[in-house]
Amino acid sequence: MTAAAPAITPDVVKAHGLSAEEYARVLEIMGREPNITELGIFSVMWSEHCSYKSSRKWLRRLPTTAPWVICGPGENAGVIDIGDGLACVFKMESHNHPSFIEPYQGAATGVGGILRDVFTMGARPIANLNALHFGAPDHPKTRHLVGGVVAGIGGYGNCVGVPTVAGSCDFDPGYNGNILVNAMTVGIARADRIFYAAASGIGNPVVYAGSKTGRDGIHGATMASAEFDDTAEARRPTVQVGDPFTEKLLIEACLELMAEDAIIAIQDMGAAGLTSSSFEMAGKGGVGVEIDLDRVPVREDGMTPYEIMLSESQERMLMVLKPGREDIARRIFEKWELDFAVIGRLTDTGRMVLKARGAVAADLPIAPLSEAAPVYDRPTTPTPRPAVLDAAAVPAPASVMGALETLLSSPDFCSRRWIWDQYDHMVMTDTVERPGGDAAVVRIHGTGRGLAVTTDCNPHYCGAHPKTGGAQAVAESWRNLTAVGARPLAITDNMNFGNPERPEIMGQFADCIEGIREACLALDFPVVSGNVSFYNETNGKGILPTPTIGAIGLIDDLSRRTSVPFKAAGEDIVLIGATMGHLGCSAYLRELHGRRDGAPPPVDLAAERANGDFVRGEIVSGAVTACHDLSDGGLLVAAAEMAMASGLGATLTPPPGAPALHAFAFGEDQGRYLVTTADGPALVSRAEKAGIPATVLGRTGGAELTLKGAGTISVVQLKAAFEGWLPAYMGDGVA
Amino acid sequence: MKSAVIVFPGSNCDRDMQVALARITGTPPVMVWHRETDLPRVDLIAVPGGFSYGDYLRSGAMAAHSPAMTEVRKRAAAGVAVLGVCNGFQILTEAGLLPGVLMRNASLRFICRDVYLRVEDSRAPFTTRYRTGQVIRIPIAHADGNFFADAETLKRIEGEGQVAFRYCDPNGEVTAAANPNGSLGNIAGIRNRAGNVLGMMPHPERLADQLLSGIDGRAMFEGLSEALG
Amino acid sequence: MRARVHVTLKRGVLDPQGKAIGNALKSLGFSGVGDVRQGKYIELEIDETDATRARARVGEMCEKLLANTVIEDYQIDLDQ
Amino acid sequence: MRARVHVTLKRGVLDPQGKAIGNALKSLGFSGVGDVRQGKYIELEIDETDATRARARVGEMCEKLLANTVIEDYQIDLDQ
Ligand SMILES: Nc1ncnc2c1ncn2[C@@H]1O[C@H](COP(=O)(O)OP(=O)(O)O)[C@@H](O)[C@H]1O
Ligand SMILES: [Mg+2]
Repeated sequence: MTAAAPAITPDVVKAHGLSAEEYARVLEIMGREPNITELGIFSVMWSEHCSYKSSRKWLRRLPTTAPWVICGPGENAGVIDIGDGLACVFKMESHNHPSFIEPYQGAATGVGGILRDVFTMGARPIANLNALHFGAPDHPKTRHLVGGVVAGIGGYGNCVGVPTVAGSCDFDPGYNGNILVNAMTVGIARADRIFYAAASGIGNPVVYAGSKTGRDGIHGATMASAEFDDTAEARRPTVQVGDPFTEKLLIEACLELMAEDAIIAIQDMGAAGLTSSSFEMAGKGGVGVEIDLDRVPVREDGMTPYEIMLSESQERMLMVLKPGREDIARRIFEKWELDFAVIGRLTDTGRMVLKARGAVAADLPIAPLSEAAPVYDRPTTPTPRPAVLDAAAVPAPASVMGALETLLSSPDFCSRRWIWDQYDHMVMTDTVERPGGDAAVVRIHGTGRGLAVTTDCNPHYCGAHPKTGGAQAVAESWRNLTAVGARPLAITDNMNFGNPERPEIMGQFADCIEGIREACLALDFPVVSGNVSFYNETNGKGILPTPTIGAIGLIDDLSRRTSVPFKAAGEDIVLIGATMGHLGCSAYLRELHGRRDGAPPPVDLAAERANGDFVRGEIVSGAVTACHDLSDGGLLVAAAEMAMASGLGATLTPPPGAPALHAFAFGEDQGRYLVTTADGPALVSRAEKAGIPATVLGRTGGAELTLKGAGTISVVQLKAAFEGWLPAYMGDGVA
Repeated sequence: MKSAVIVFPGSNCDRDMQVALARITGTPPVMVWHRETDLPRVDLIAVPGGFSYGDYLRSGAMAAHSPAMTEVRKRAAAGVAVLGVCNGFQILTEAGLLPGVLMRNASLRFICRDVYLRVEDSRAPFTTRYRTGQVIRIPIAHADGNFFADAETLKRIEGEGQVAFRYCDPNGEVTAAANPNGSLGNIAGIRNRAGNVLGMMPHPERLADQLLSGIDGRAMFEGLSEALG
Repeated sequence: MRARVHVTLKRGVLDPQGKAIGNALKSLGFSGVGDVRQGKYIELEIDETDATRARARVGEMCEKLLANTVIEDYQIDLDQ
Repeated sequence: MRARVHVTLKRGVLDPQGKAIGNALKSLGFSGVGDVRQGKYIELEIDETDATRARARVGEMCEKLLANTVIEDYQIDLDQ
């Protein structure tokens, strides 16, 4: 340590985000006062971000196993078996706070981080997704944030050459002070070549590769765990700059090295950089580690051990190699023009010993630090139960078709083309279904099979009734996969919430988890990875609870799938699932009446499963030509989307016994699909045999969308409304 | 037909080009790392898309100086066919193999979407399988595709029939609305004077597979295969 | 009057472009090249004759648009 | 010594970035902004003490890499 090392005063402890009790535990573990480097290490390791101290108790409730799960939560990403000796590796992660402070770099480095989680495990990334929640469109910051975040996601993903194929985006004043940027990466690896983080082999070399370490983002992990207030601006320098070019080289170099028999353990340096990566590797392997900080490649002179250990410089990897394999590794990294250094070795001491300039800069016990990490059983208060809205009590619009046009030109329902136009969604030439459908479909390279991918969450439902909202998010993602003909396999979740120290927030969290759990169990849809982002709160006001679900499904034969557009005129349109006309928490209520009240639609998981299994069967058998699931916006919005995607109209007639016209058109009952088929009555009779509600609603054809009793509107006019809002809102020129 | 694909640090359409060439011409291309100075004897050299060197400084600028490009220049001078797609086009202009430059898109945004192109002629070796005036649909994916040349150069390019493709609407009309990036004369692709070097911003290799919603790019590789044996 | 604005990355912020340029110069055979940093240079005409006011206005433009003050610094020079 | 290089678009070459900045400034409410041009600013350290030789070397870097002389001009300043 340098002579100027700061004394460990209570203020210094507090500035490191450690409570008095937590610090007492530090003293106990150390048996002495820690120095500043050691304190910094405790601080990041025990931050909410790294320790999951508020969420761990609840996350344990999630179902994480299935015969096809190769690796559930606990590693860098989840791994599932997709047959033919291949595995799909995927995870989602938030970069909310950095993206609010610096939208371009915050979002870009979010993409970079999640890509590393996936290729660290030996997978080649094949698709990126993102789930975005912005503040109200008329909030002064929103336009700038949308422009920057989208450009940042594109800027990074496009450069590394991984297609960004799907995502979600919505706007609500609840996110004015805390936008959400959740990024997901999907990769493919050989099922027998998955790489894990657990270090082993006393004496084995510990190797650093990638970019040099600079003073960026020091304390990013604690920033991500601290609530915002108006001094957030002062924390600005903690934002990092991404270097997607280096990431691309790192992907290629790591995959090349992984093909050699050289790596024992590998871990990317994400939040809390060298600290968390080295602790994780040593901790999981039950070994000690000694690192010579003088050997760490640094970008600037005079970096202290504290800075080196806490730096969040991007595009870095830590590995434990088999003895004698250093030269092969070095050759590969040098070919790719990346830094490479042997910085330490594994020991049998169970301790982490850091050396700098010949002296010991830090000496900490590994297991006690991880095992004694605080776990909180925070108090929870349940969300008050919303009253169920009687559809009859919700006013009808002046014109149902006018209301449809209003909905389609609203911020939450308009086309997202402006966004995905900025993402290279075709590179790798395996994108079979591009953005814009229920789920994107990416071919498994060199085969006739494909993965379907989607992200979903309706925060309005979650806010009104967190348990229903959590279940609905899972069910909707399952439905979106089903709608393209995929067999849903597993999910990753990204839990975005406010301050967990507030019982109402913790109540939302616990209930959302419960809903997710029930849906996962009912749908055989385990959680294999995830991420928790708390403290999405400004001046005491939390965001809507937002448990984003990222889901993966498998299509065994790409010639047997469906998509949203109507395929031909004169086909029957069949509605699958029961329609009650549920308008609580609906888009109709929000966009046309400015109301956000009522209970969300109930989620009947048994019906969800039965309906979905039936629809998938019909798709795979070839009976279905187009399919779209019904979600927010309801039936008429879904029909309009099918029409707009094809340029072909349709005529629909509400069946006998249908609810009031506006409730029939815009009700958000779950578990429903619209499908087209050559022979509607035959499909309906098969459904009846299976006990599935189904009705022929009408026929495709013409250039207008007609709902009997409500009127007619041209598809061209709908499309103009649909495509217009976002480009007009974003304007031209510099974002 | 034998072909080679040059790979730079940051190339990311190299595999796509490899797959298209292998599948359509029947012979897998040789993948050549940018540091190599010994190019295999081939009939076609493809310079693929991507972000060579991150597109830092200027798109294509750093790759244009790589050892492999020195060889490509020699081969081009000797008449070997050279195809540059997207970043490859940018590299060929930076390397002086094609005139003009590709500046930042007028919208300043990255754009990924299908566009329509009017094929300006059906000369060998690149466009023999297209008809002059044919309208094809091919995707673009770039931030720097805004073709620019000074007035004199542009006159020469136009005068000598070096324009290979122009952005157009689905009916083949070359309009401002159909110009995605601000390119002069809606130019999407050009040849050198001799006709053996072609650069284009759109990606023919991306729509050359029945499963990917279009195969208008396929004819380029079939044509090359036919013209170059 | 004409304002000339330099926008540069703050010290300590990673400059991927500068780094790549430095490497490229090296591989082109230029030896002895140390740190390379890349920034933006913006020239603009403004209809303002008073230097103090001009500086204030351009400063506001920098804060609002031209520079990303989270990671960048800016410097304004005025030509009469 | 440190070299400071300005790379700017030649007169007559359309500058989409400059134009977009001009438009954005207008839409932000800045009036009276005339022509806006954007260029690059590159700082590099070189181990050279003689100004003439330094200028020659940096000039060569500009010709070879830093500028595309089809559309760009460059200007070199040296700090001791
Ligand atoms: N909400 C969640 N549900 C399930 N697993 C989770 C959740 N949050 C985190 N995990 C798991 O906990 C582990 C640690 O997460 P994290 O620290 O975000 O990973 P990383 O260090 O790779 O960024 C991961 O395996 C992750 O999948
Ligand atoms: Mg859907």
